[in-house]
Parts: sequence; structure tokens; C-alpha cells
Amino acid sequence: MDAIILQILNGLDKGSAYALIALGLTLIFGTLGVVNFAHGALFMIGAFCAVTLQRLLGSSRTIVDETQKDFLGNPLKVEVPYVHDWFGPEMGASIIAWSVPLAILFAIPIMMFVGFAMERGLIKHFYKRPHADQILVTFGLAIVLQEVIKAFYGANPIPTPAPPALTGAFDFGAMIGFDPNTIIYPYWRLIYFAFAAFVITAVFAFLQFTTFGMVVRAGMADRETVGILGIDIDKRFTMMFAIAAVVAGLAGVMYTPINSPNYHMGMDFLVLSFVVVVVGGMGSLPGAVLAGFLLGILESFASMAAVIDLIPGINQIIIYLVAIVILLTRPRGLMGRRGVMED
Amino acid sequence: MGILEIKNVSKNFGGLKALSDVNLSVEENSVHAIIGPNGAGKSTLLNCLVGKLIPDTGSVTFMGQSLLGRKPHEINQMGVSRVFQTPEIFSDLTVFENIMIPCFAHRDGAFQMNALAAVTKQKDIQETAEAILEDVNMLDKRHMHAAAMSRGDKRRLEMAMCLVQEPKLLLLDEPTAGMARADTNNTIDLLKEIKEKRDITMAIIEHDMHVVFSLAERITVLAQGTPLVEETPENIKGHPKVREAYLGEAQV
Amino acid sequence: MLGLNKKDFQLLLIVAVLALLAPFILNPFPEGSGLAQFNAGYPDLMQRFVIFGIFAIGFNILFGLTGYLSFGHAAFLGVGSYAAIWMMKLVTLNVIPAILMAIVFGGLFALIVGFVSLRRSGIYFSILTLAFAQMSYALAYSVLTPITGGETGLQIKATDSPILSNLADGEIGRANLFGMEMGSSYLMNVGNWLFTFNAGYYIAAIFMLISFYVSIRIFRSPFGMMLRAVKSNQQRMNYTGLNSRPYTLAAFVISGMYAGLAGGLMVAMDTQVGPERMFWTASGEVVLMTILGGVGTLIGPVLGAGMIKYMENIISKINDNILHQWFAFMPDGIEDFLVTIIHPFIGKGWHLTLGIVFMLVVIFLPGGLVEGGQRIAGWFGKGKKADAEATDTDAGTKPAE
Amino acid sequence: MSKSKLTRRGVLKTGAYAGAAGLATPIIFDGSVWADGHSGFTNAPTGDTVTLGFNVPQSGPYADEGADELRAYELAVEHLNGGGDGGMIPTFSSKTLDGTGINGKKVEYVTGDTQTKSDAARASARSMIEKDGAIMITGGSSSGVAVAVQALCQEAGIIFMAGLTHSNDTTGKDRKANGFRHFFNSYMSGAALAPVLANAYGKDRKAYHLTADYNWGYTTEEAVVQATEGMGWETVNAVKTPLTQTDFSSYIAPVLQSGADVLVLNHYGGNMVNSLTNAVQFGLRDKEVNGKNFEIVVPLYSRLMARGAGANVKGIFGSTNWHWSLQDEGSKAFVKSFGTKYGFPPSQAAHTVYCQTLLYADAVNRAGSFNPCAVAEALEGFEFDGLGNGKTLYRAEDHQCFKDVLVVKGKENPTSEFDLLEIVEVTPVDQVMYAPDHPQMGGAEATLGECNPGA
Repeated sequence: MDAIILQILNGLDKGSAYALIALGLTLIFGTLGVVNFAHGALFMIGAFCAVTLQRLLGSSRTIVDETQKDFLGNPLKVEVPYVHDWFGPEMGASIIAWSVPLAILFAIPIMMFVGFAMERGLIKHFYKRPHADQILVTFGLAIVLQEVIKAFYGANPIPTPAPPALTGAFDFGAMIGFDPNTIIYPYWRLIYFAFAAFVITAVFAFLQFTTFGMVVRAGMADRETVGILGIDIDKRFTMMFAIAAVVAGLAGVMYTPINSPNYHMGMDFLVLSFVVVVVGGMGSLPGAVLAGFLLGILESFASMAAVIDLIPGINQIIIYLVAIVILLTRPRGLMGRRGVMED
Repeated sequence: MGILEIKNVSKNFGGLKALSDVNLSVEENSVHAIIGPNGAGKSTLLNCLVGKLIPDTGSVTFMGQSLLGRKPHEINQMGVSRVFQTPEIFSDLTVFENIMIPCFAHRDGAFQMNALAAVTKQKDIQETAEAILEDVNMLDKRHMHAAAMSRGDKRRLEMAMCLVQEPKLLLLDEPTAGMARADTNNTIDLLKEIKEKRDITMAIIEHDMHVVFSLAERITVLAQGTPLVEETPENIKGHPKVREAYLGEAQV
Repeated sequence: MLGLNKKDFQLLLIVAVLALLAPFILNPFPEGSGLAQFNAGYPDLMQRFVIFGIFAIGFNILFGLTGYLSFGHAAFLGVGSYAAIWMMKLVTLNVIPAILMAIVFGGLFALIVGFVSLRRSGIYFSILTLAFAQMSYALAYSVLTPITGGETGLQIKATDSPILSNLADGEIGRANLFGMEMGSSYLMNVGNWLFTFNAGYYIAAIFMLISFYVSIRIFRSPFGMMLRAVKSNQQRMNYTGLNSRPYTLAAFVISGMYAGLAGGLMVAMDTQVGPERMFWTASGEVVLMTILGGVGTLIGPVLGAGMIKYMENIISKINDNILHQWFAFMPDGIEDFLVTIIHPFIGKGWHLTLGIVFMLVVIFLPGGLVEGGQRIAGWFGKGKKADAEATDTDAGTKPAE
Repeated sequence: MSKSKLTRRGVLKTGAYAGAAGLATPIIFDGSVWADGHSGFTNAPTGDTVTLGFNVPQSGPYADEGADELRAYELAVEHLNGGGDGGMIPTFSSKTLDGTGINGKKVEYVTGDTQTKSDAARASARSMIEKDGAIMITGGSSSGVAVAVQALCQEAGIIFMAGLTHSNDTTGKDRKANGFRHFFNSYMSGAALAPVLANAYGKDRKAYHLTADYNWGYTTEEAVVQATEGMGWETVNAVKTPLTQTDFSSYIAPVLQSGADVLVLNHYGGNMVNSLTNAVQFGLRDKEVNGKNFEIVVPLYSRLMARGAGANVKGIFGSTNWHWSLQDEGSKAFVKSFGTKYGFPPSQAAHTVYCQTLLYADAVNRAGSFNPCAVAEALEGFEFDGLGNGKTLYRAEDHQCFKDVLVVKGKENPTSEFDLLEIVEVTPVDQVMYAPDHPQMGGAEATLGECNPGA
């Protein structure tokens, strides 16, 4: 039982990441109808916002310490971050340590800008182009973005830990009445889950309760009619794209302490997020979220040792297997709308 | 016994009754119009005939054979062709190809693995296609992309595509919808001409009474999923039930 | 001629001549010159050009004609490869049976995947094919290691003794065609130029020409017209008494067989298989090749395949050293400046260049490289226009929405 | 390849192509590659230069490792051609290298991108052989690539000097007469680690393995399981994880419930970074199980990857082929040479490829020929010293180097981003020795085959 609960937690956690990425993707792909292969790159750029902020906060002056030697036997050069100078070593260190949460504020304007620039500069011209062209241009863009990041940060993963106060794990099992030491769960992962839930709720509320959201939803349903009403739907779609970029970016920022980011993390998630969106059903935001959590949980269960012993290799294919079963039993995924990307 | 027999057909969508207990018989070589206000179930009925929808209850037989459970292409191969409200043609293909495709379907059936044969070598198909294009005065447009044609031309093309298959029953879903009066008249003339030249049965769904009374030999009035009256055009004018259906009870 | 109209026959002839003379055309620069770096006329790359050309031609029969975008085509290539190498390990080192096996298995696997996936259309179909391919990849990499060799793949080893080949004890078998080894080449020195005529390349090129020819026939056949009808309006197709499922399935299987053939040829030319041949990026690559060249055009996919493989194999091998050699004649400052400017786009930066090319092509040449060719031909006036027009077809195979 | 076959083939070809010979001066040759017919082996250098092929990952997850290898190669070429401070040439026990290139020919090189995919790696290697006339191929950062390229070189008649490849298979079941490995392997990791672990953590331990689900993972798991069980440990469970996995939470979380008190992560590269980060996140290291501190072990360490895991590596045991903090003369010379040129210390990948280049050059000099068979003969059974790992043997039976293995531990207080590991023990070579037909190495069936000079 505790093993199951543990895997449900893991599943929710993985699901949060899938759901967040899929949510952004489905705004662009499921509703604007643009096959956006650069969406993974947005996730990656978000993660590198955290890395960049960490570097910025850690920018330093160099002093030479004669008492220590470096690997060549020369006096050791010690980097002293400016924040240490300004706020004292302790305060300075903790500011750097909090770079990931701080990066949320840092990433929002950046991702807004990236999304805005991408839509206005490129995607806008491709709404009416065939999907094939959209694939080629967004894939090209994804590669370019990825290579630019690689040129600046290298190919290796870069550690971006959570603040010390939020690292470590606690005994979740004991809290809900299990034996101690059975269900241990890291703080940061629960924070990630809560954060994802918050962002998802915020996006839904935004689309549900604001006039902006209503117009966008109407536009998704019937773009021409809204256009006839004299509402500039294009401008709203640009905003929508920016929001999708922010959602993907924030998912990336918060993900960095879980796995050290590297330049191709976006591609790793790209295929998976397409699967999630399609399994959720094209054009359905709740579908994408639901599918994200469903696949996350099933993936977690499939990785249990007992399950793998029973069906070797199941952990390798579970997501795709589930996708096939769902798409064969439900023609438009879990909650898909008729006629979206069906031809 | 008509060529098309519809017996006790009902169809529900969720809680909504689209068709309830429809009985209809279309005589061979007649023109039968189905009229009725919006939402009367005309389109649903048509969709039940061509295999797009399967009725919940009842039976549909065409020339003595049941149509239920058959796929659209099978029904077409039995001799039922359909013209859509907005012309459904192969817009990415040329006019000539648009005509050739039904020619192949008529000659080779629902599927033929002829991947190495050349279209240009199929003389019989080419000739038939050219002949029918000449019939509809489109021979000069044969290399045009179908998408580039006017709406009226698309309509005529679609009609021609249906006719090369020599259907026994032609279903027309508002063939003059959105047309100017002149075009409507042309269409009426075209349909009359077709009727004269061939042994063909037509079932027309139509709003435009001018079209209905110009063509139809029998008229069925459908309202709220049920046939109210089936009569000749002469008798249908002024029929109280029809007025009721169209204008509402308050007027009676 | 060969059942083709004049234009198509001309196109086939041009492609055949290009393929035949590829060792000359791809080696325009003399040995030892700075630009020799750009020469692509060596066996491996020439083989890859035609093999990926075949793969893309086959993919285009499905995607270009029916509009069904498969995102798992690499799986058929992989299955074909595995079938071919097992044939060589167990039965004979002659490449023909191996290639036939590859086609059969590629087709069979496509039949299974297609039968299931074609129940859906649009993006749902794409994801189904993707899922099958990713499962094949994941399993081949891990639990199927006994059959696939896992990460390290399969090669022909000294311990393999195919029943129909007489190998000396401990001799490592080599792929051959009735005794002619795929690796054997004939070298020709003309002045400073060195041209390589490789047996394997010509065998692959013959397969490519056959594939290309068959693809033209399919494009011009009633079957091909039906496939375009599927793409254009499936509803009308069904109401015209045509069953679209067998048509799409046949197209899927044919393109799966093309992929299998490509996989078999890969093994014939270079006797090894690794599972990453089936990874989604490999499936994505053929999609990109086709779009880059021009969806639905006859020659486009081949051009796209050539372009991507050229970048991958030539640009990635240019390093700073070579740049310095190129610009050595310039003053030091300018030399260093130029090297610094170009550095990000070469060597390890070849991906960046590729990405930029993708974007430029799709922005400025909406019809792919074929459109570029047409425009160039257009500048050269009417005399040469016919060639380029032949690449696109008058039968309305423009990329459609 | 027997000689008779060579001749027969030669005759066959001459006949077959005689008709086309009118155009110019044709060279007719056999085998898969270019050759000067007279020297009897592939790509025999004719001018005053010789070309080596450096085939490293330049894109994909191991691009940084590849970049470091490339730096070391460039350094080695510089040293072979008499440039720089000579690096390890002066400390190398064999004294044939004198700064005049290899066998009197100046060394040139070409580079390529393996993308860490066997297809791409072979394409790149083939272009080096066919287009650039490379006489030797070296590099790589994974066993899949090493095995694939090694097989290619065997077919082509080229020497392959493996780069970073740790799987037993490279010199085990997939060993080839033309291929040589300086790097250590899974078996050696297990054999070196087990005693140190037993010493540090006690003999009564229960281990839980997470293993990357592919060949290298299997061999490493097997090696570590056997070695630690030999010390008295018990293996509670071994779970395979997909290569493409990025979040290992669902594999890590159940570890505590299994009653295990040691977690062994048979992961490399990005997998290792992520699984280790996740394991530390789940607080495994703060736990006590069976009355003992819970411990984590990473059998194969790489400093570059350790950097990705950040502070999580602190105190975690693993093994490595070489580390820049070694204090022997060879290592010091190499670190100085590399560090002066590039500003940071070399990685183990850089070290192994540098050694391989020198070893190849020296073997050619000693053999007096570039003929792969002569070179192989010179390398087989070659004993040397001064390349940073102490006394080393290139064993004739499987072309594997036998040398001391380093057991390292993540450093508690690193002074720089390069100073992440500290050496715990230098396991003497005798302890990691095994028979060439060891079951983990493909058993009696594994064979080098015959040396192939190509042509």
C-alpha cells in the first residue's frame, strides 16, 4: 500500500511536468493549430533562465589566494561573488542559493518576450501554411535555440539546486498514518506539484473568467466569426502564445532542481508532450492536463520492480502503449474536439 | 414496392429525437422531394441512407437489399450517389481528374491495386470522362484546379461526378442552396435534362419551393422527425398540415 | 518510354545520368585543394545519398500523396536492417536475399502498424505511428538485446558462418553481390582529381533508380490519383464508392517497403545495425527531408535527403584548422576574424547551420528545394525551364494544405 | 585475410575493370577503401604526412566530453610534431617519439562528429577512411559507438584506438584484432571498488542496483554484483531503467522500502547525473537502514558528469581511469601541458585519448611501419610506464590495457569546479586482472579474429 501511494506521488509529480508542458503546447497546437516543435525549446529556455540568474547572481570578482595552489601549482584564484561583497557572505550565499525561486520572476518577462517575438516574428506567418511547413520551421527554430544555448553553456548538465531550506525530504507517510520511513518524499517535488496545480488553475481561471479568455475561447471555436465581430483575434492569439511560452518556461524553471538542465532537455520532453496533448485530445485543455497526470502515474507504476519482473521492458514502453490503447478506444483521445487536426 | 423503402426509422442523438418512426417509399424513376422546416430531420434522414449514420431502429432497403450497416462506399457501389449542400469535390485535383475518379470507381469497384498502370493509358476512362465534361460544358476547363472554379461550376462538376457512375438513385441535398435565381433555373433545367436522358430516381431535399414544384413528382413533408404528409405537388399546396408545420400552430 | 510520358522520362533520364556521374559531380574540387573539404564523392556519403533518397521517396508516396504524416517510419527502416543482417549472418552474404528480406519485413511490419494506425487520421494517426516506432526502439535497445544486439547493435563477426557462403575459419564475412564486394572500388586519377567508382554505390544507385521509376509510375497511376483524392477529400471519395482504407494501407505498406529497402541497403553497404536507427529523431529526419525537398514532388525528397546528409557529413567535419588553411592567404587579423565568425557554424555547430537552413528554406522557398530549382531554372530562361518543371508535375502535386 | 585470396581478387578486379582503364592512370585496388597497391594496406601514407581520424561526439549529450577529447588530441598532435612542452613524451617509458611526427611523417588530423550514434559514428569514420585517407581512427564516448567503429575498422583494415568506452564488450565479446582499448572496463571497476566498499561500509551490506537498460549497464551491473557478492554483500534487487529516462523518482522512491542499505547506480552521463541527483533529493543519504548509514555508489565516475550533479557527489564512491590530481611524473606533465594550453585540468577522457595517440605513434615507430598488422604486433604484449597509470600492459589476447584503477570519492570541500573527486585508493593492477576468457568477457567464444591490413 505504501509503495502504491509512493508511486502515486511520483506519478503526480511527473504528471505535473507533463501537464504543464502539454498545457502550453495545447494552447498553441491544439487550439491555434500550429504544430510547434519549438515548444520543448521553450521549456529548455525557461530552465536556462534559472541557470542564467544563478550565474548572474554569482557573478564575481577574482582575488588571488597565495596560501592555496591551483592544479598547476600557481596561486589559487578565488571567485568572490559581488553579492557577498554587498550583502555579506552569509546573506550573499543565501541569495545565490535562492536563485531558482527568484528565477520565476526573472523568467516571466523573458518568456513573455520570447513567446511574443516568436509569434510576431515567425509563427504568425505560418498560420495559413501547411502543417508540413510549420514542422520544418519550428524544428529549425528549436535546433537554433538549442545550439545557441549549447554555445553559451556547453552540453553538460548544469547543477541548479533548490535553496537549502527546500532541499531534503520529509516523512510523508508518517503524516498520513503509515509507519515511519516508508513514504519519504522530497520537499521540492511537492512544491513542484503545488506550483503546477497553481499555474494550471490560473490558466483555466484566466480563460474562463476574463473577457480576454472568453474571446480567445470563442476564437478557438470559430476564428472567422470572431473576426467578423471586429475583434482583433490575432492580437489575442499573440498573447496566448506568450502565455503558453510563460507556462512552458515556468515549468522549466521549477524543474531545474529536480534534474540538472542541459541544452537538449527540450527535445527529450518534446515527443512526450506531443503524446500527452494528443492522448488528452486535440483542442482540449482539461484533456491535456488529465492525460499528463494519467501518463505520469502509469509510468510510475510501470517502473516498480514487481511490475518489471512480471512484464520485462514494460517501463520502456508504457507511455506509448497506453497512448495506442487510448487512441484506439477513444478516437479523439480523452476529451478531444471533433475536427481539430483530424485531416 | 419502391426502389428505396424506409420503414420505421428512428434516430436519437442523446436525448434529442432527430427521427421518429419514419416511413417513406421512393418509386423507381420518380423525383421525390423531401421538404420541411429547419431541424425537421431531413439531413439526418439523408445521412441514414448513405451510411454516414446508422438508425437506432427500423430498416432501409434499396432495390430489396438492406442498407443498414453498410459503409458509404458500399452503398454508392450499389447505385446511390449523393450531391452535397456545399459541393464536395477534390479541390486539389484538376477538373478532369475529378471526373476520372468516379469513372474508375464505376469500372474497378471500391478498391483496385493498379499502382503501375498509367492514367493516360486508360482510354475508356478518358473517353467517358471527356464525354461527360462535354455534356456539362466543361471540356475547356479540364486542366483547371477544381478549387479555382466558381461555385456554380463546382456544383455542376459534382453532379457530373455523380452521373458518370450511372447511379440508380441520386440524392440531392439542397442542390440550389445559395444560388442566384438564374443559376437555380439552370440547375433545374440540368436536372430535368438528366431525368429525360436516363433511367434515374432522384430524392431531393430542398428549401426552395420553386425548385420542388418544378421537379418533384411526389413530395414528403417532414416535421420534427416525422413525415406529416406524402402527396403530389398539386395536392401539397395549401395542405393544412404543411402550413401548420411551416408556420406554427398559432397561424392555424 | 518505359510507360512514362516525355517529361517524366526526361526527369528519370536526368536522375539516372546524375546518379551515374555522381562520382564526378560530387568531387568537383581537386585533391589537396582547400575546397576538397566540400567534395562528397566518396563511397560512404554517395551510398547514404541514394539510400536516404530511397527512404524519402517512399515516405513521400505516403505523405506527399495521401497527406498521412507518419512519425514512425524509421521503425520500418530499422526492421528492414535487422532482417537483412540476420539474413547475412545466417544464410548468405549475398546482398540480394538480404535486401529482399528487408523489403518483406519492412512491408510486413508496416502492414501491422498501418492496419492499426490507419483507423485514425490526422495528428492521431501521427502519434500512433510514433508510439509504435518508439516502442520498437525502446525494446530493441533493451529487452530485445538477444535479437537486436541492444546498444552495440549487430555486426558480422568472425564466428558467423552463413550456410550458403564458404568462409575460411575465422574469416569475417563481407557483403557481396555474387562475389563482388560492396566495398570494392575503382579509382581514377585525372590530373589532380581523384574519382572513386564504388560497386556498392552503383548497386544502391540502381535500386534508387528503380525506386524512383516505380514512384513515378505510382504518381501517374490511377492508384496514385486515388491517393491524392484521399488527401483532397476523403468524404467525397467514400461517397464516390471508393474505399479509402485499402488505398491508404497499400500506400503505407509500399512506403514501409521502401523504408525496408533503404534499411536493407544500409546493411548491405555497411554491415551493422544499431537501434538508434529507429529513434524518433530518425523518423523526424525523413519527414524533414521530404518537406525540405518539397512534399508531393517527385524529385524533392531526394534533394532534401541529399541536403541533410551533406550537412551532416561535410559541414560537421570542417574544423578551425581547416578554416585557418582556407584563410591563410589573408592578413592574420582578418584571418582570425573570419575564423571566429564562421566557427559557430561548422564542426560541432553543424546543427545550427542545419536549423538555419530549415528556416530559410521554409520562409523563402515555400515549395521546398524544388521550388528553388524552379526559380533558378526560371532565371536561365525558357530553354531550361522544362527540366525543372518536370520535377514538379502538371498533375497537381503541389504541396497542399 | 589470406594472401591467395588477395591475389585472386586482384586478378578478378583487373579483368573486370580493364575496359574502363583508358581514360587516365587508374589505380585498381581491393578492400573497402583507398590504398596504395604497393604497400599492401589501407591508406598507406605516401607523402611526408600521415592523417589520423579523431572521431568524437560533438553534438548530443556527450559533446563536452568529446570537446575535451578533441583538445587532448590536438595537444598530442602538437607534441608528436615537436611542438609545446612534449607533455608525456619525456615521461613515457618508450623513447621512440622524438618530435618528428610518426615514423618521420608529420602528423595531420581530421575530425568528425559521432553524435553518440553508431550509424553517425560509422559514417564519420568511413568518410575519414575513404575521403581523408586516415590511417587510424580513434575516439568516442560510449561503448555502442566504440563497438560499431571498431568493427568497421576491422573490416576496413584500419587501427582503432578506442576512446572512452567502459563496457566489457569492447575488449570482451566484441573484441577485434584491429581494435585497442586503453580505458578500463566494468570488470575492473567492480574488482577495484568491492574491497574499498567492503572496507568502508562493512561486509554485511544489502545492495540495490539501478541499471541503465543496455549493454554497458548489464556488464557493469554484473561486474559489480559479482565483485561485491564476493565480499559478502547481498544483492536485494536490480532494476533496469530506460536510457531515455530523465526523472528517476519512481525508481529511487521504492529503494528505502526494499531493506537495502546501499544503492548502486549503474548509470553514466546524463542518466548518472539525474539518478544521483534524484537519490540525494529523496534523502537516501540521510537515512539509516539496518542500523547503518545508507550509502550510494557510482561505479563509473566522470569528472565532467560529476560536475552536472553538483554537490550531490560529495562522499560518493566510484572508480575512474585517471584523475588529474595524480602525482606521478607522467600525470603531472600531462596536466601541466594541458592546463597551460587550455586553462583547466584534463578529464579522464582527455587523458585516455592522449595516451592512445602516443601509444599508437610509438607502436608505429617501433614497428617501423604503418601497416596495421605490424602496429598491432607492436602493441600486443607491450609493457610501458610513464603515462599516468603506472606500469601498464597492453595484453595480446584481448587488446585491453591492464593498469592500476583509481577508486575515488566525491570531495567534501572542492576548491574549484574541477576539484570534485579525491582519490581514495589506487587499486593495484593485479587485483583487477582477469583471464582473457573470463565469462564476463564473452567466455571462450570471444576471439580477436585475424588482423586485417585491408587492401
